[in-house]
Amino acid sequence: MSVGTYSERPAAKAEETDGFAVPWSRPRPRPRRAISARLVSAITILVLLAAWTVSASLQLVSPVFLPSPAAVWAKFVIVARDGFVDATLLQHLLASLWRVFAALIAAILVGVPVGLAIGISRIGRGVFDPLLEFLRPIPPLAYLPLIIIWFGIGEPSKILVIAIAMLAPVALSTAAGVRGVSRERVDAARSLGATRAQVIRHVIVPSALPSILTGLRIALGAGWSTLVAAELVAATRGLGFMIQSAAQFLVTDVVVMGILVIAIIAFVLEFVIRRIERVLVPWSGRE
Amino acid sequence: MSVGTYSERPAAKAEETDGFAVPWSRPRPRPRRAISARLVSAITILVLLAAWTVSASLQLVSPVFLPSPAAVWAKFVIVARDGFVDATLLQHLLASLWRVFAALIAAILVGVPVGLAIGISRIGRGVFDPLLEFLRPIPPLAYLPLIIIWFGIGEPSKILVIAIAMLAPVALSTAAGVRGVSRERVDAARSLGATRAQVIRHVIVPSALPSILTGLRIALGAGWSTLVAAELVAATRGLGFMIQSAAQFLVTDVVVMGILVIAIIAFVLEFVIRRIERVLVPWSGRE
Amino acid sequence: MPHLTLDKVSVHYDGQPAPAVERVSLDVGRGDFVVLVGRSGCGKTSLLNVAAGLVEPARGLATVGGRPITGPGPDRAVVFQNDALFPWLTARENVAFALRLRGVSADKRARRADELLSLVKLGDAGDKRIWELSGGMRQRVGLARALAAEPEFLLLDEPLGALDALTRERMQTTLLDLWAAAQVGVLMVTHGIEEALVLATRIVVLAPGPGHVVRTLETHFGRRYAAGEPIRAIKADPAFAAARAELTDAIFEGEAA
Amino acid sequence: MPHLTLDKVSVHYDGQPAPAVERVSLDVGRGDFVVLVGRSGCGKTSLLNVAAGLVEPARGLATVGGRPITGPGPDRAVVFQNDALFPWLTARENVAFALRLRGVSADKRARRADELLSLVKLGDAGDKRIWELSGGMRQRVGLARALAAEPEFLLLDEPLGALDALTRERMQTTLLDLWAAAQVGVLMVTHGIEEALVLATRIVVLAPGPGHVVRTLETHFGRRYAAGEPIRAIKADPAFAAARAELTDAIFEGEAA
Amino acid sequence: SAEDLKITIGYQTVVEPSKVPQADGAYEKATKAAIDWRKFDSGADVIAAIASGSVDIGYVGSSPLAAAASRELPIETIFVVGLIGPSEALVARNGAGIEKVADLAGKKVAVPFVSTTHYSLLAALKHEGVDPKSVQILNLRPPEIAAAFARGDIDAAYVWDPALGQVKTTGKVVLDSSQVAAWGAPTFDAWIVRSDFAEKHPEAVRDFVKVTGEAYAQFLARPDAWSVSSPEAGKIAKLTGAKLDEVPELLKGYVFPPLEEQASDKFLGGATVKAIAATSAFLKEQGKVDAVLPDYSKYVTAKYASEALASN
Ligand SMILES: Nc1ncnc2c1ncn2[C@@H]1O[C@H](COP(=O)(O)OP(=O)(O)OP(=O)(O)O)[C@@H](O)[C@H]1O
Ligand SMILES: Nc1ncnc2c1ncn2[C@@H]1O[C@H](COP(=O)(O)OP(=O)(O)OP(=O)(O)O)[C@@H](O)[C@H]1O
Ligand SMILES: [Mg+2]
Ligand SMILES: [Mg+2]
Repeated sequence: MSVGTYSERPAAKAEETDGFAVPWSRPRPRPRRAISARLVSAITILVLLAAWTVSASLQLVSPVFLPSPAAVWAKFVIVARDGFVDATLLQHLLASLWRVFAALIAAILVGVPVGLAIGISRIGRGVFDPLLEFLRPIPPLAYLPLIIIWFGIGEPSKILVIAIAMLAPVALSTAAGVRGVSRERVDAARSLGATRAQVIRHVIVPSALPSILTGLRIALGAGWSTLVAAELVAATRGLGFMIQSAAQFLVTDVVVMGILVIAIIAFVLEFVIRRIERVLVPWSGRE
Repeated sequence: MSVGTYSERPAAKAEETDGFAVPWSRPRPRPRRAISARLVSAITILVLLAAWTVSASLQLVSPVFLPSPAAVWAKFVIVARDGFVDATLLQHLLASLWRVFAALIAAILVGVPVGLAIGISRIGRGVFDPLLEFLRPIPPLAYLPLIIIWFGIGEPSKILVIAIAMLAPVALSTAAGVRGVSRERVDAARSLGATRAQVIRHVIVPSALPSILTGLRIALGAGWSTLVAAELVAATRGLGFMIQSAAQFLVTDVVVMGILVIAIIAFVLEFVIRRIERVLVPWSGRE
Repeated sequence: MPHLTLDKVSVHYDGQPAPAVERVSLDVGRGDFVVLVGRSGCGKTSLLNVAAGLVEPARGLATVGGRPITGPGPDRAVVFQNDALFPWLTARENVAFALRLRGVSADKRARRADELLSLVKLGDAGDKRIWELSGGMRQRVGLARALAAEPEFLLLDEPLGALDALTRERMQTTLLDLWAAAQVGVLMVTHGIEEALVLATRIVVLAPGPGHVVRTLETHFGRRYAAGEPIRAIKADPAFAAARAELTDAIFEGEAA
Repeated sequence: MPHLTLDKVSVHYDGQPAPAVERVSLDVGRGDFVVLVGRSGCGKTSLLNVAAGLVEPARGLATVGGRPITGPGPDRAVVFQNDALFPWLTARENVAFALRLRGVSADKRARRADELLSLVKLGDAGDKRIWELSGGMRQRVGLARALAAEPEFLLLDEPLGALDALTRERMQTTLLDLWAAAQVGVLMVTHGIEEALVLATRIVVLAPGPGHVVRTLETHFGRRYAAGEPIRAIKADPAFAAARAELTDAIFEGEAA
Repeated sequence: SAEDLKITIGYQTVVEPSKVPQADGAYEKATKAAIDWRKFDSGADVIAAIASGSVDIGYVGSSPLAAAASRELPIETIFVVGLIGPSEALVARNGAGIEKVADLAGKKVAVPFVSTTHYSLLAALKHEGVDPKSVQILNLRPPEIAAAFARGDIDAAYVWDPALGQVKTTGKVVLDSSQVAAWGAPTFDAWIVRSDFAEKHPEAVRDFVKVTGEAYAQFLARPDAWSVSSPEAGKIAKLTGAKLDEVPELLKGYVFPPLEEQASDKFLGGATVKAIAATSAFLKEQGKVDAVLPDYSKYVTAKYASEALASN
């Protein structure tokens, strides 16, 4: 998507014309001169990698705690090929991906309606607000034994732990999106004959969509960061399980490798969601 | 705040006139007949308590795993008076509150500017996006050793763990708020002579405020739920520490009591933030 | 035939010291074209919102077909002063909105929407996004969207305000044609004195502080047009000039020019 | 004295098949009052946005004081077609916005804002929130906000569109007074033919498809008012009627009535 | 029938000989059951899983075992994995000025709370007459102990391998668990079974004990043969995630009792009950459990060990 602003042109008053990255429709731009965000990101990542390499080779911290990039890469190759704690990297990855996605779907299926209910109806707010407020601050490490007791040690327990972490961001963002819906648009729809359900479906949901998508992004991050806790429960596979097992034996290169794999996967998912965002809510910021 | 809609009147077509809880200015209402959200919440909580009492007294699960409300209350009194793991409930509570608040302030001081930078400038997005995306999915249980190596076992480490969990919601919500800023308002401000900094301060920040506040609410939840992980770091006090110690010895009544205390505190904070929200962003949904 | 009536309606906004509108009565039958005129801020939009069911009167009663108005309904389609178009839909989809709500097939409703868009002279803008439309184009899309609902009453808040003289005149004839053909009741707010005269069967003049009715004029120029007389000829009629003077006086009554 | 000039400016929106405006040249000096008229969607707002620095021309050059326009600036205050007021501020704070940016003390800027609000006949609405204002009131707050910036050029997009006849006439005289006193250059879009004649020193008529200039009229009625002649007398002048006919023809040229 | 029996076993990644039959599938073969192996990280979670009925046989340390028994959960101890010996030790940082337990007063000592080392540390302090309140005891998990030790944030730590090996590089051993056991406070790990499962499938439990005992016997016969290059060490490393070259050393950290001794009064036949009672009493003293039972014999059974021995 090409966005043209005056910022790309030599400017008399630089501070006022630096331009906003907020996308909006403007006439065809001159060819870009400003550096792209992606380039800056690439540079940032390279700088981080370099800093890591240098501090690892200077042995500022013992390699037991901060292995070198080379060591981590070597471990990556080994684990990808031969596995660690009885499963290959791909198997760990797939196990975790499936849990995170199952939890995401559960969180969407529950969180979006709950958020809508909280935002729309007084009774919905009355019922779900306390439940949500009760659920969301509880540390997963605190309720793990209870989860095991009530839901056993199978996949449902692990997915549940992740889904609980995801629920609040999804529901709260949805509710916030509903609160931000333009009153006039709701009125317009009602005067065009929309029933309550149709107002929700045709006005409130699309209006709240940008906010819901932000909630999903926050939720995915929260989900990944609960992975280790979830896979403390009798897992046999999974990135969190792998990291935890490695940490117990101070196999730090596997820990770091696992962290990087999670970060990269999260990165890719984030990228996908942003694409979706751009396709689904092209009007964001243009109203 | 009194909100009057037709929903409070006997309606011919019930489904269309159930009314929306979204607040907006309407003429003086007739006296309320609809039940208030707060009443519904009270009922919900009572129903939950009743369900808990019943299932505890039926001994569906062993009291070791689901203690009765009475047992939990008794424990509450004992721990409040005599303490558990060498500190009273109040001491645990204060230790945790201070950590969560210090982390919240840190997350605001870092997250809001970072979110603004991501939303506003291409370079900001390039630099902070990968950092944030890298940081937010990492499970705290995985990076605890690194935190200790770099920051020791004092309070800073614990606060850092909580703050990292809070950073992403704050920054992402801020960035989303910036993306939603009305282009026309930014243009208006610039044509009135606002410099880039003034546009940010006088237009972008107030426009993004509802979104930022939602981010804070999500962040507080995330912070509390990281408490146990944070207090694994050589804590001698704190609700998370208390819960963790109790869980290890199957002192479930203390675990449940701790969870409830966290939930109640989070409840109160949530209530305060909503008050702040109402004062700070009365225009939400009215534009 | 259903009537839309406001009976001694007062509007008082929360937190305001004085009411915005006091004891205003109105009656719009099907086949009536009632125009509200008056100074900026005198309560025209407020009254329209009462009729729409969006604002609850502090005192007085609003009814449609004898039943109290309890909220917005498809029998009364509203065109808002700020077009409240849906940015997630194209212009065509905006117009087709009411049809979609009724479950009309995609095909049929696209056809009907295109018809309505042509009617408001936007036949080729169907695929545009809302932010790609000019101010006047948005207003017309808003009008077409309300027409698609085929309501019994049309509530219009300055629907032609952002249009140039020519387009406006065309829209006026379009409105009259529709009104004559469909026998809807129209309640419209406008600032154009000529526009009021050409369109209305009845003109209600409001004065501010708090808004109240100062004058009601019955006119017939619109009916004459509907009966086939060309609009230019009507405007040239000396009776038109007289009505114009009378209306101007009523609006500006007690005001220094 | 700085001039605002558009030199053979074309505007082409991303993703649109045809340009919205093609090769339009304009020149606004300080002391000029240039009015753009033309059919809905013919590119008036687009041109104003080019002058404001909000839209970059695909071809051609826009300059102010000889330097290319690279973005919005306090030398050119804009009143938007949709009032872009700030809902987190009261009406008074909205008006005082430009002064706040310059660090004027709270006290002083409140006083100045109240003066400007009285000027647009909203002396008592200073404490109101934006959503408590009627459509016409918002427009006037937007105008006052632009005036507070004391710009060299005022860019106005239908600033009086939502006003009733009387308020509108008063606003016209206010605008003329301001323009005469401050010697600003004004570029304004309007749909009122009389309004254009009363206000303008020069009227530029645009035609659609893509937007281009079909006629430029120099007028002097505004200067006569500024020199002291009463506005009613000017409107009664036969020269005014002739100019009116000429302008109407220019706008409707080649169109069936 | 035994053919479609399903057993869920909760194990921990401790380096001990029974990991080899686990890796080989020997348990499945012996019990003719489908076994679902689940990894756990703490004894508390194992106990919770057993109590909920989702795990049948589990591996726990003596502290959580005592806590569970004191809370009268329906479990039975069926096999003592081993008395903890040099594999858990108190290490003082070089330069911290700690030579003996009495020097700990006023120092920072880290242990994973609720673990066997926590118990051992407190028992040692008690034995040496050091007031625990005078020592700053900090709760850290083993990887974090290694990190804090490297930084110099703590003066001593009571921990197990491999964190123990790591801290030994910059510190020296003050005390290990065999000494504490000699002072009358033994710590051990054990296999436990859910009572109703044991009642329904006694042969399965017996076979489990038997296979475990055989593995121990094999190791005890030639402990040095389980070297870095041996297939046994490889299997253990693969299953637990331990570093291969550390496995032989880790295996030396326990005193593994052979099957012949399990049923004797040195273990299930007597001493184990006493150890659980002592641990419980100690936990009560620490305020970690509410009450101590008069008799713990119900939570220990030598029956399966005897039967396994008899069926040889
Ligand atoms: N939501 C509101 N809250 C408080 N006051 C309001 C609200 N809406 C309108 N008002 C006040 O009520 C009065 C009438 O407003 P209304 O919008 O009905 O005027 P109007 O006749 O439509 O004006 P215009 O022609 O300028 O659109 C105004 O003084 C306005 O300030
Ligand atoms: N952001 C945009 N993206 C794409 N097309 C646009 C955009 N803005 C305007 N247009 C198109 O450009 C043309 C001119 O629009 P403009 O807003 O300049 O018209 P206008 O003369 O101001 O009309 P009006 O009097 O109705 O406000 C229209 O056809 C419109 O559809
Ligand atoms: Mg109005
Ligand atoms: Mg326009």
